[in-house]
Amino acid sequence: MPSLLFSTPHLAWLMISPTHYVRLSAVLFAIGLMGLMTRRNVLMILLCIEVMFNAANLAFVAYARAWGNLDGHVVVFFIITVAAAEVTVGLAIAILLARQLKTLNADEVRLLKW
Amino acid sequence: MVSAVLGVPLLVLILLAPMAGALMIALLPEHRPALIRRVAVTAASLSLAGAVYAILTYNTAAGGYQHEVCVPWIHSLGIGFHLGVDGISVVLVLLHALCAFTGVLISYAIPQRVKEYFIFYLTLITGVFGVFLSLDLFFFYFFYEMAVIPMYPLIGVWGSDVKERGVVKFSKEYATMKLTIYLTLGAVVALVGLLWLYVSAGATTFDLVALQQQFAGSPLDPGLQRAIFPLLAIGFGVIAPMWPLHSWSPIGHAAAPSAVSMLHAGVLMKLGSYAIIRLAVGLLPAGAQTWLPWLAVVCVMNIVYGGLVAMAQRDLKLIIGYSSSSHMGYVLLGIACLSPLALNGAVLLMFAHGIMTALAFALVGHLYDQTHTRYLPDLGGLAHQAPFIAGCGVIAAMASSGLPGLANFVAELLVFLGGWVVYPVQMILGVLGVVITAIYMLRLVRGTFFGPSKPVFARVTDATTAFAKLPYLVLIGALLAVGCWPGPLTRIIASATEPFIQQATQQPVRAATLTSTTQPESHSP
Amino acid sequence: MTEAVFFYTFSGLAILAALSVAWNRRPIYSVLSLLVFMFCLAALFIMLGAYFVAALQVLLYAGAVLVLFLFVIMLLNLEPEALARMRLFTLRGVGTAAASLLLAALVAILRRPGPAPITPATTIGSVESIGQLLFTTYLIPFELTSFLILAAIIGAVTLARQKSHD
Amino acid sequence: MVTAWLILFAPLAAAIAILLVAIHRPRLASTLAIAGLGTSFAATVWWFLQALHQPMLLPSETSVNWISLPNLTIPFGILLDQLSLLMALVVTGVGSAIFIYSTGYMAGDAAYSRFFGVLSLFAFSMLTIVLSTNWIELFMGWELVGFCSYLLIGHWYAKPSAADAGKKAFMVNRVADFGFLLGILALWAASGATPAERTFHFHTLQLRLPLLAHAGTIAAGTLPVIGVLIFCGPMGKSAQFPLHVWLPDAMEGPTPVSALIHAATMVAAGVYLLCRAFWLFEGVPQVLTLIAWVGGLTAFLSAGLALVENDLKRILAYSTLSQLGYMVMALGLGGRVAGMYHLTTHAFFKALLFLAAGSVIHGTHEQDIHKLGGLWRSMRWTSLLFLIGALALAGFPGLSGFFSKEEILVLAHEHSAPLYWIGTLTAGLTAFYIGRAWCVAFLGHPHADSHSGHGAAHESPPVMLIPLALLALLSLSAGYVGIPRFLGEHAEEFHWGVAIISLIVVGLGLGLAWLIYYRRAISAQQLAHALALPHTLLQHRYYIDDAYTWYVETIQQRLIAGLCAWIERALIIGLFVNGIAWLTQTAGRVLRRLQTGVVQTYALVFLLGILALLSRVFAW
Repeated sequence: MPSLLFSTPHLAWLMISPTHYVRLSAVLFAIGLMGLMTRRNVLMILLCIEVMFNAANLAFVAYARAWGNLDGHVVVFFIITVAAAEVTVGLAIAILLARQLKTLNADEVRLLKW
Repeated sequence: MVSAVLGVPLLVLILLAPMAGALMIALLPEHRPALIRRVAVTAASLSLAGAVYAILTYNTAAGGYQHEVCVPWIHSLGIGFHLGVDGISVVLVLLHALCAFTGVLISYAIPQRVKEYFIFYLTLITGVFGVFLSLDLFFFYFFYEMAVIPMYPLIGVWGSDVKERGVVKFSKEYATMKLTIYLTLGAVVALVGLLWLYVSAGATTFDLVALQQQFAGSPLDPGLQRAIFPLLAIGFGVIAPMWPLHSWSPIGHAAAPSAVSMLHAGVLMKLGSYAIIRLAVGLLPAGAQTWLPWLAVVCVMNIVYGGLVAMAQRDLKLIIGYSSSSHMGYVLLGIACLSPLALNGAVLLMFAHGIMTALAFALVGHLYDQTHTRYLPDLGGLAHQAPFIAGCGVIAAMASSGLPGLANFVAELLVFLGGWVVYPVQMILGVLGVVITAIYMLRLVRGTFFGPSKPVFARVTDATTAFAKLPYLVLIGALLAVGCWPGPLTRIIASATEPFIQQATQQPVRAATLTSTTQPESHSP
Repeated sequence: MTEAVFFYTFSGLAILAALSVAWNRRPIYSVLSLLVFMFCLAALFIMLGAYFVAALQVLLYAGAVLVLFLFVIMLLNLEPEALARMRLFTLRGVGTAAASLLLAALVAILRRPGPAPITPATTIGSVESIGQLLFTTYLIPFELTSFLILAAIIGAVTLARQKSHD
Repeated sequence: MVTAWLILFAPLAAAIAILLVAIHRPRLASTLAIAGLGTSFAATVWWFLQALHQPMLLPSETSVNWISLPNLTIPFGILLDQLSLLMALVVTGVGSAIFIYSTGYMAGDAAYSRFFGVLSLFAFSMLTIVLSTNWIELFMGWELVGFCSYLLIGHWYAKPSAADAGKKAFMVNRVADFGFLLGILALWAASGATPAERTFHFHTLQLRLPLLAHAGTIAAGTLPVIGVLIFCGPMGKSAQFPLHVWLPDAMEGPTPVSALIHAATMVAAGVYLLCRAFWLFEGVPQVLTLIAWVGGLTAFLSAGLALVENDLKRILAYSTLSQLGYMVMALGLGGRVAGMYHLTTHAFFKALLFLAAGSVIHGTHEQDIHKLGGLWRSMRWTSLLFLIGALALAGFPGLSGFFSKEEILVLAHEHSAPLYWIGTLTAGLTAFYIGRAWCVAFLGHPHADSHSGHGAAHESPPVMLIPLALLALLSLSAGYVGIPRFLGEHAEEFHWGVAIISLIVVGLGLGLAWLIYYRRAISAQQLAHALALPHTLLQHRYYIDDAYTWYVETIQQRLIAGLCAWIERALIIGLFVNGIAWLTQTAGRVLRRLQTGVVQTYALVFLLGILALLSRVFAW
């Protein structure tokens, strides 16, 4: 797998650089995204979003490391804040859905249709 | 020459008095309609006084833009708050001030939501003043939109449906949607043209005077002018209203409350023709020379077709609405001739038609308030109950059909004289349009005022008090004054149109030969 | 060499956990997988010198957010998810394909030489240095986040409140 | 020159004063109106006497600039020459008499003040035509008299027929003025090469046009076209065939209006215009021929219509048409003096006839001649005065009408045989129909049916009779005061042959009328039966009104206007505007399918968007 994905020179994969972290974050992000696209349960969708948030965080921190400043960390701080807010509201909506529509299935929730 | 009243420059006073009135009304309590009306009248009178002062002090010998006010605003884009009047706009400012003043008086009949009504109405008034006064493209457009948008609530809330035998033909919601969509679309098309113009001129200034000077020295590429001109002409032509983009206007007039129809047909439509004169023809002379013959053809459609459709109408306001679109054809025709006389006529006709149509809508409004119908076959014999209104109605009809002694005659005559050599065929059809006008106007007067008294209308009352008569008398006075003694007004207009046409008909000259004498006028039929 | 071992361990674990989050049919398992995932990431953050972030990660995510998820899942007493029906199969397929495509694109982009030399520098994500940054350069955004959270609280309360007026 | 301005503006001042202060004070209104026109009359007389003493005083012109622009100057002024002075004298003189008469006739009318106000305005407008120095000024007066006529015909607007008649009069004149205005514009355009050179001024044009035509600046066909177009104006105003239809209907107005406007002055304005612009027509003989024939036909055809008419005022209206035809024919034959002469005498005797008819109507409230009868007994003065007018109209020797008509017939005799015979025949018809009217209405016995109506027939008050008497005096004497000589041109010689033939014809006409309608020696019914075809034709007024009604209602209103309204409704609003709206809505209906409501769809679209952006930004 790695040799297919990564074209660094031989043995370079043992020298861990921020690039590795960034690539890892890409993979994690894609996994979260696939989950987001395929899952039907609203809670699962929210969980997948969390995965994607964290993947992004990883990339930020890796780049902060690479460029030697702390701005990336601060951004992660903000992302975590946003994620917390998002989860709070998202879960509240999920509860509301379960209570009013008796379902958490995203396919059945079509209030935005037309 | 900047004249100021109590430190406020004259034009700023004219422009902002209605706005200040609107703001004051916004702060007044809703349950004091009398006070609200008084504030509105005061604001409109201030503007009127300013406009009268501006036209009285306009120096025809000097010409050009006078009473200028210029405050730079956004330097990087070249936008500035630049006001000024020349012989064309000073006349239109007076027209608007008259219509606004009388319109506010007529608005006394508005029964509900007085506060909101006057806020919108005064905003509309400010917008129209702004267009006539602005010498900066940005503000020109800004005020143009400001004049269009208040129409939407004014018609939608305070308007009335167009009915025939009690059946709704067009609802007021339909009318106001149509009007707003049309005018906004037109404005957007014009905006594209304006921005294109701005960019091709080097994107340094929105200032009209600066642009004019720049183009006088180095005109835009004629090909480019030919491309931009239709955008401006059609975009602003929508509000003029140019055939076949006119269909919003009669319905809009018909559905609007009468004071709004007065401003709408009286002044708002002139924004279009004014913008075509000032921007399209003024800045793009080469484009104008290519496209104006086509405009002349369209105008004739306006005149004859509009008149014929008016003949077939049965709703009083629709008749006047179509007649307005017919008469605006003369204005556009006067512009299309590109001759000083015809342009004089066009500007004077904007004035005359504005006053006349404001008068007509005020009268119809009075009748509608009293009889609750505008359907011609239902009406009749109203001269018995309302002789004053009937008298005014006859005068309005006569003004519309170009009776000498009233301003419209002079204006139409000037258009015919100026255009006779340029577009004889169009002029013949134009004169035919006068005959058509007489047909439907006489029919309207006959059907509304004459004939035996109808018992249904026994309770109809005339305008009896001096205050109720005031708006009609002001408008008729203006029509008569200009119609009997057109000399001063035409001289003021001519002080602007003569140099204007000279510049517009000049062939694009190279910089090297710029110093040579001005070329003779050339008419291209 | 140690770094490589740790990196591959934690990254492998993180990928597995992420996959488990995304494809586990039982929500409760997913949440627990996410917990693993969070800790792996925290470890990676420490390896990158982002101690403060790592602490936040454990405290906020593992401590607060996941607990919230657990609460909700238990509150709603969820059934395992049924298999996707055919009707939205296309959507799922296209979604997966598009996500893979995105991955491919990201990888392809990352293969290109980066915009700046990625050389490990010695920045330590200490609380003090981040605090410095937060209360100087990012003061206004930082303050604004409080509004965001306030809004989220109000929103959550409003949404989830039982309707009392009926 | 103040006096000259006084002629013009005294009536206008009166009109304004009535509008401002006297609209609710009838006595004051009529006083003001009479004072205004009286002042005007006095000023005219003053000028007339001056001119008689010092012929060099004429022509005299004064003007101010009404419009003055760099490229256009339109003056507003007063031109006094023999022609305008004579016409002004007729207008103010006859007008004054009619104003005084109206105080009696209109007494008690609800809109008494308005009547006098409009009448004053009319006098001003008419004098504007008469005294104008240029085409635009003339056109303004021309339109204004039409407007006043509209208001006065519709004075009793509650009557639908009156309101319709006013509308019709205005409309027909508008149609005619369409041509007239085009003619004026074309003439202006032909009068110079650049806008600044062009002019409306009569005198300048008179001098310049022949030069321009000679130099070839004006294209060969232009002047005849201009001539025909300008002749459209008189055709409408002087009600020549086929635009005559409005004049009989105009009799719906109060009788003084019929007398002043629709007999003596306004309808004569067309003839006056032809005289005023005679220099224009002189140069285009083909147009003159057209004018002569139009006049001749009008004279003959309307005399025919008068034969079968039963309404007293309408008989007089057809008679007016016929006499106007004479005048126009005279002008067409080149007889400027003859035309003006007849215009003057006609103004006198026709005003007299109308006012006498008005007196009858005032006394009996009836205007159908068959319901009248025996008025000779109850209204002795009126009958006598009517008789004088009738004889003058018929061309009875020694009365004014005789002289002026002879002039025209002599002229026709010299220039065109067919027109001469038409004219002579018309003279016979004239004598017959006026004889018929007089015999039926004034002789015989009061009609049985209408006892209630005019059982109380009474003579009119002196305030009405005195103006009548004055007019009668003028009708008797106008042939002897040398009007042609005042006009300063050569008049036609008296021609014994023509005179004798016309006397015979007139005698025959009067005699027949006497026989048929007084002695009843010949039955009118049998005569009508025998001449069934012409009789039907006449009774239907040659079907011209029907044709116009059909045209206006079917072609103009229903077909043309209806078609345009349909295009507006179906094509412009329906197809074009609502079509675009429909297109927009349909697009919306189709595109909203994209909104599935499934969150993940949106996420997918979002994702695809990102991919597209990436592919654009990092194009491999």
